[in-house]
Amino acid sequence: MEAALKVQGLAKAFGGLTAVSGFDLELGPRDIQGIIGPNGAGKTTVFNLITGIYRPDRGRVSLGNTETTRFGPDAVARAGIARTFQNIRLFAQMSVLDNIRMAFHPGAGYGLWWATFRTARFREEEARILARSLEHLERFGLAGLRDEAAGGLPYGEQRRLEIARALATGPRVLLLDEPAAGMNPREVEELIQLIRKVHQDFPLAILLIEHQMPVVLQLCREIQVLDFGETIARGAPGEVVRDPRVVEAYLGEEEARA
Amino acid sequence: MTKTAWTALLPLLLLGACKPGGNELKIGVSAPLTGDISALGQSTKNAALLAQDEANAAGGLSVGGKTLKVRFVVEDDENKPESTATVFQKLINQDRVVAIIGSQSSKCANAGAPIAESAGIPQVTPWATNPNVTKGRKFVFRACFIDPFQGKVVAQFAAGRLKARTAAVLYDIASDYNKGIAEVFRDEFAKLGGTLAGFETYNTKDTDFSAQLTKIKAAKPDVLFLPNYFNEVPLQVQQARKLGITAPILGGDGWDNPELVKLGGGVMDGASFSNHYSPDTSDPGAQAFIAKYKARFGSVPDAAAALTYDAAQLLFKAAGTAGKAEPRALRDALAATSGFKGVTGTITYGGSGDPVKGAVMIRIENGRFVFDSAVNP
Amino acid sequence: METVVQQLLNAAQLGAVYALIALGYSMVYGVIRLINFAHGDIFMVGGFAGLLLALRFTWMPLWALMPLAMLLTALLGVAIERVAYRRLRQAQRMSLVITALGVGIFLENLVRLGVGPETRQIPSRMPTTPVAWLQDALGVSVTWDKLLIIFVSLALMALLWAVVHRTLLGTAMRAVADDKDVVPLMGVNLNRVIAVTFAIGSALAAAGGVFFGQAYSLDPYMGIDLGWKAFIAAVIGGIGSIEGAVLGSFLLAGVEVLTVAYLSSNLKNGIAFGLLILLLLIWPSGLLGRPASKKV
Amino acid sequence: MLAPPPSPRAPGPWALRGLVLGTLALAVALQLMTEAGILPEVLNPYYLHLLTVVGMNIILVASLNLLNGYLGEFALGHAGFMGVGAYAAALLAARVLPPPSSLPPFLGPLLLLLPTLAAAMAAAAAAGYLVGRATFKTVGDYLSIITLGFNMIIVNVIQNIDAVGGPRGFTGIPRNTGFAAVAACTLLTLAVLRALVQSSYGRVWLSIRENPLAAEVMGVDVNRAKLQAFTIAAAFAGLAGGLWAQYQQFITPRSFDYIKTTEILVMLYLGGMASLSGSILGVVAYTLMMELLRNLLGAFAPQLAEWRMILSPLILILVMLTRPSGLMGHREWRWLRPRGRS
Amino acid sequence: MSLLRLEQVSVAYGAIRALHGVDLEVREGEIVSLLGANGAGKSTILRAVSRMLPLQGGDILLGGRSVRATPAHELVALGVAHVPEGRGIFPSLTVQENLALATWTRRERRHVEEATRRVFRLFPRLAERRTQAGGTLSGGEQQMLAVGRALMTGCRLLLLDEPSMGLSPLLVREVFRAFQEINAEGTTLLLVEQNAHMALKIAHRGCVLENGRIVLEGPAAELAGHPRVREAYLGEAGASSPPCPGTPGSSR
Repeated sequence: MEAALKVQGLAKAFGGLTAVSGFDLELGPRDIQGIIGPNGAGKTTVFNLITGIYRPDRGRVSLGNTETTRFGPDAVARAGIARTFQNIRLFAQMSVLDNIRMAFHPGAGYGLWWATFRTARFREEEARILARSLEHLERFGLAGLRDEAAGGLPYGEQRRLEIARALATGPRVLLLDEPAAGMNPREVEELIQLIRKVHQDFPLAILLIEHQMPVVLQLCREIQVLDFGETIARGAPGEVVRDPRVVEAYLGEEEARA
Repeated sequence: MTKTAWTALLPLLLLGACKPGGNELKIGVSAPLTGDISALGQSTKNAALLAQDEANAAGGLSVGGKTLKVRFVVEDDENKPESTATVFQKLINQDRVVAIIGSQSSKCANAGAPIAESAGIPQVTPWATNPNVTKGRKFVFRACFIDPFQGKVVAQFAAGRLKARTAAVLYDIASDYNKGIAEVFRDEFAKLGGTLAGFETYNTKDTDFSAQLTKIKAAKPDVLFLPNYFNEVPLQVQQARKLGITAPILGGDGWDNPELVKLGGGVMDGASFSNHYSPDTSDPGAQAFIAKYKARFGSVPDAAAALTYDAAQLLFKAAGTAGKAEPRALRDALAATSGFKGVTGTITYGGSGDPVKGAVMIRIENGRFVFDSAVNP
Repeated sequence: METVVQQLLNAAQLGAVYALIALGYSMVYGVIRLINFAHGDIFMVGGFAGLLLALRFTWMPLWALMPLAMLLTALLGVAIERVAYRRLRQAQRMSLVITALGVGIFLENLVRLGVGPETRQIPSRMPTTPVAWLQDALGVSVTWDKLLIIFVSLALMALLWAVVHRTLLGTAMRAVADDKDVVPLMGVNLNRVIAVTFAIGSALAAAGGVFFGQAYSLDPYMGIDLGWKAFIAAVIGGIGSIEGAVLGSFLLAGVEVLTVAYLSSNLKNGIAFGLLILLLLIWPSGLLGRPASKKV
Repeated sequence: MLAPPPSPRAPGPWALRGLVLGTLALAVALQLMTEAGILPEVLNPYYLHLLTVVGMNIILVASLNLLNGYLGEFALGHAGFMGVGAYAAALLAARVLPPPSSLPPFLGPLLLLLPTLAAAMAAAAAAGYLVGRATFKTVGDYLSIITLGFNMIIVNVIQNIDAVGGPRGFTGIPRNTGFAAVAACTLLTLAVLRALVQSSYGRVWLSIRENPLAAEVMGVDVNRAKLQAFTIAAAFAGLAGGLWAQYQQFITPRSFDYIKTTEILVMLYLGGMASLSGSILGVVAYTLMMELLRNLLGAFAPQLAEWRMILSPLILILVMLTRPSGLMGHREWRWLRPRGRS
Repeated sequence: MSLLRLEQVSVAYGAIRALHGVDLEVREGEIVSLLGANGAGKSTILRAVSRMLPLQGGDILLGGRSVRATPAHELVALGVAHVPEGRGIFPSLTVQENLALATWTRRERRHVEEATRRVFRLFPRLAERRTQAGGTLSGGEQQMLAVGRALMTGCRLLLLDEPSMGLSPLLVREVFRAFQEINAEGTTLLLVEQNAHMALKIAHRGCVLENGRIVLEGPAAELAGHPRVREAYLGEAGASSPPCPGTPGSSR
């Protein structure tokens, strides 16, 4: 089985400070994996390196057969990697519908001239985008909010919209950065269900960063633990949480027992 | 709500719209009342009011057997071409003036001219010296001489009277007036056998000229020509003297304003400039104007005021000869003007809107403008 | 050689005045992210305040006149903030910019109407005698007033730097720049800190105005161009940074003066701004500005 | 709890035929009326002039809205683009093409107008493209300075070209435009801009304003989108410049300096950002304010004519204090709103 | 003795009502935890208390005195400190400067020195990072700085908004241990927290908010055993019961 996303020896330093060193990852086409670790361990930096927001100092990232190491964020996205952010980044003043429609822009089959003159081709494409966006919203239970400003939605719905928007780009790999941050256990439970459903319905692999252990334990096939930019443990979640190094650096005694 | 508010306000726009009065000579004045040369706009307005009140105090003008009261409508053109266009449209179509005085700067006069021309309303600009303003136009006149003539006068003065072999020029490149004179001076001075030691520029509103003057100083010219406006020249002269430039300094009619010596103080002494008229003039009519202006506004009238006053008198006279307050007749009468004696000299229109007119050179002595010599074309 | 030194000296004097204006721009921008387009006009009012004081109290020495003009202008700055800006602090940034433009036009025309449209000069209270030893050493014209302008400006800037970086008030100002909503939770009166910032910025501009009125001249519309220049200087240096504003000002003045001296006075603006754009292409956030990092 | 969602509809056809034909018909009718001397009789030429100026300003403001409203930048060089267009059109009209007097009376101006306006748009678009490229690395106020600097460079360069009159200005431009042509151009500009902002491109511009990084990870090439916006906005500014030159028949470089830029900005923010209705309203309100003041002062207190420039900024400040998001805010008039929405 | 009392407090954001007549009492020396879903109004209560939001109705009494009309910055002098959601540290200021700014209302040398010592004892890591800019700290250190800074005001009442957000499990415990210590030293705590386990573990009393109203109130241990709380906020058992209103994902 060929990996959907393959990361080898990824490294990045800011100034003299090593943020990530030698990060490896092999994510199967339908895999779910997780990254955990203390604050400042370099988890989000890994995401930023994969999605092209930062240029790695060393290492390579490939998506299927395409090497995306030197791609900019937009090219990475078009290649098929979508992501969400730790602090939700919606287009706050745009409507829920337009947030989704945005995602179809790279695939819109019309150019500026067609838009200027509103040709038949433009109208067909717009109709297609609209239909697909509505379908997508329906799927995530957001159709009723289509004309609301995204910034005005309750927190949980903003999270959901952000995930829906990422999926609208039709990715092969979805990166979720602390999707459960600021949620209570009940909301976390619902999020887990949502991610499960996404994984069932869409043909993609998921990589997530999370502090809430239930999410990691229930969803991930494999996790790795980062500390000071280095992987200190990797494996099935159940085993990893018992690793003494992980307990010391990240979980603490209590959580490991629980 | 807003909609109703606007509809309520709209009729107000129409307030000023009235048909030309039967017993009124209505003349528009477009002046830079605000903006960078608003000092000049002020003297324009003053002179126009003086001419209006004078005429009305004498009972009005006798035109074709009727006595007409004079009314000036003064509008602010902000010294911007766009605003001048609007002002001209308003004066012509809303106030229904029969003639327009203005605008003062060449760029504004130029923006107004096509409108006056196509509406068939005579326009007399008192102060715009750019040759293009009147070129090819039938309805556009001016009360002043044009830049090339003035440049020539100063070049001759430098080469002849001052016996200068080398000259340097510092002028505002962003201003049409300054650039025009500077270039004519350069060409004329070369024709007269002189050499140009420096031809430096700055931009309107610059206040620090030390870089250019330092360069000029190194070139050691016999004279320094500053064809710039009165509000900038003292600064330039101060900075030049401070840097140790001792050459005599020359200027053009842009210098003519009492502010020049007020601002510059002693450093202006010994400098000379070309002008439309000299307050030293022995002409009794001019002296009367100067006295009245001084009495009412407390300062010696500058060239812009004198020229505005002359433009007004030109129109009054034309109305008298035409016998009716009608634009076309006024225009024809204006074009036929010959030997009109104004404050700034004798004006004759020889087929174009540019008067055949002399210039004077003025010397500054102890803070006073002193007549030096007259130059006639 | 002498000309180079002379030109650099010219640039230093011009740069000092730019810097006094640019600092106010930068400070106000730093605390409330407002490009205060009225700042150039506050500078102009400061100059006229100095002029009126100098005309009214002919006996007053410069060291008394200047602080008084600064005080009056500071009050004006505070009043403008109170009346025209405070209500819009939470509104979108651009409505504040337009209000500031409006305030600027209002001030220009008010002064024009109140004091008159003429160009004026503050009767100099500075010794204009040459500095003999320096002139001999450098072989160029150096007058005391020039040195005074440069040094007093630098001293004011140093004082400002000390206030901002060494006092609790300065800490509060920088905190407002970071996150003004949290500042009240520290027990700090936000409105007062902002008012003080406007006061300091306006006072510095007034100092610039008083110098400018003596070294050059004053007219009601002069604030527009100088304001823009100072704004550009502040941005070049890295807007929001005190050191940046000073550096940017001297740099802009230097580029302007040297362009005129050695390249072309005709294309001064073209070349000067071309260079500045080039500079921004190399340092996209100004020389000392915080880089606009992609914070994720 | 929520109203049922409006039935999804595809965007309606831009009345391409309808609008173009309608606009042309209107222009022809207006032009005929002008030629026949009817229009000036019906409408005072002063008002007609104001309407013409309003039209040209709407083109300027609406196109700047693309950059400052939709893309969310703070561009300060719009008058520079306008100047490029104005000079390009002026050069072509006055130096290259035959004078209108040598052409048939009605068709002549139109024949001259098309190539000159096309040249104006192309020249300005090229300038916009260059500026857009130069702004790739910078954002925010640093980007503003680049656009402002460009504006100053343009003015300075024109001042140094004697062939176009330098600072003395470009005289002798034939008058090829009037109210009719300006009205037609304004309508077409609004139609095109409306079509664009309601297309995928418009959504991309808005998304960059809202969150450039998020837009990027959605696959948007931010630089390309910026470049498109700059080029289009500049092209329309050039169109306004081309109209301006051939309407006023005289242009000077300083008419296109940052003072003009700030005037466009004031009208833009007065109306409201990211709203085409706001752009229209802003221009109309500003023009009306200035002319009302002129007329009211002229009628009641002619000696206070200078007060106009004191009162108008006060009114402006008051409006901004009471309507901080501009007169329209972000709203749109019905006829400018996208179709297929509730 | 009651330190803080909310009487029928109502707050609205624009047209949207966030609190509907909330009554709440916090006694001197207590730790009180506010539980509830996102958007239930927990943070709004804290913001209303620290006067960051205007009241629509009701009153807030601090030590029996109404602070309805007191501006936010004066409340600090009365002994209320608020650690806002997202920490709200000043990223360009150093750790030292962040701490110093909080002594704005109490600049006596003795207080400043004592408070600094206390903060550095509670969070030794801040002492190490003294001259580092706040923005360069890790998430956990920033949270410590935010709490430490609040303590510098010399507060009697500390309002904490989601202190565990974005922190790793180990850090969460470290921070909560510090809260207990702070409380033991005599400071009253009002805590908003999604992590109901932790929140109820250290609290004396708890309140449950739903849709801007308090629906349950009682000793922490009792609440932790209450079926409704166990199901909705501790994520245990009973998926069969209807979802709570206001919970995201509940279809409406």
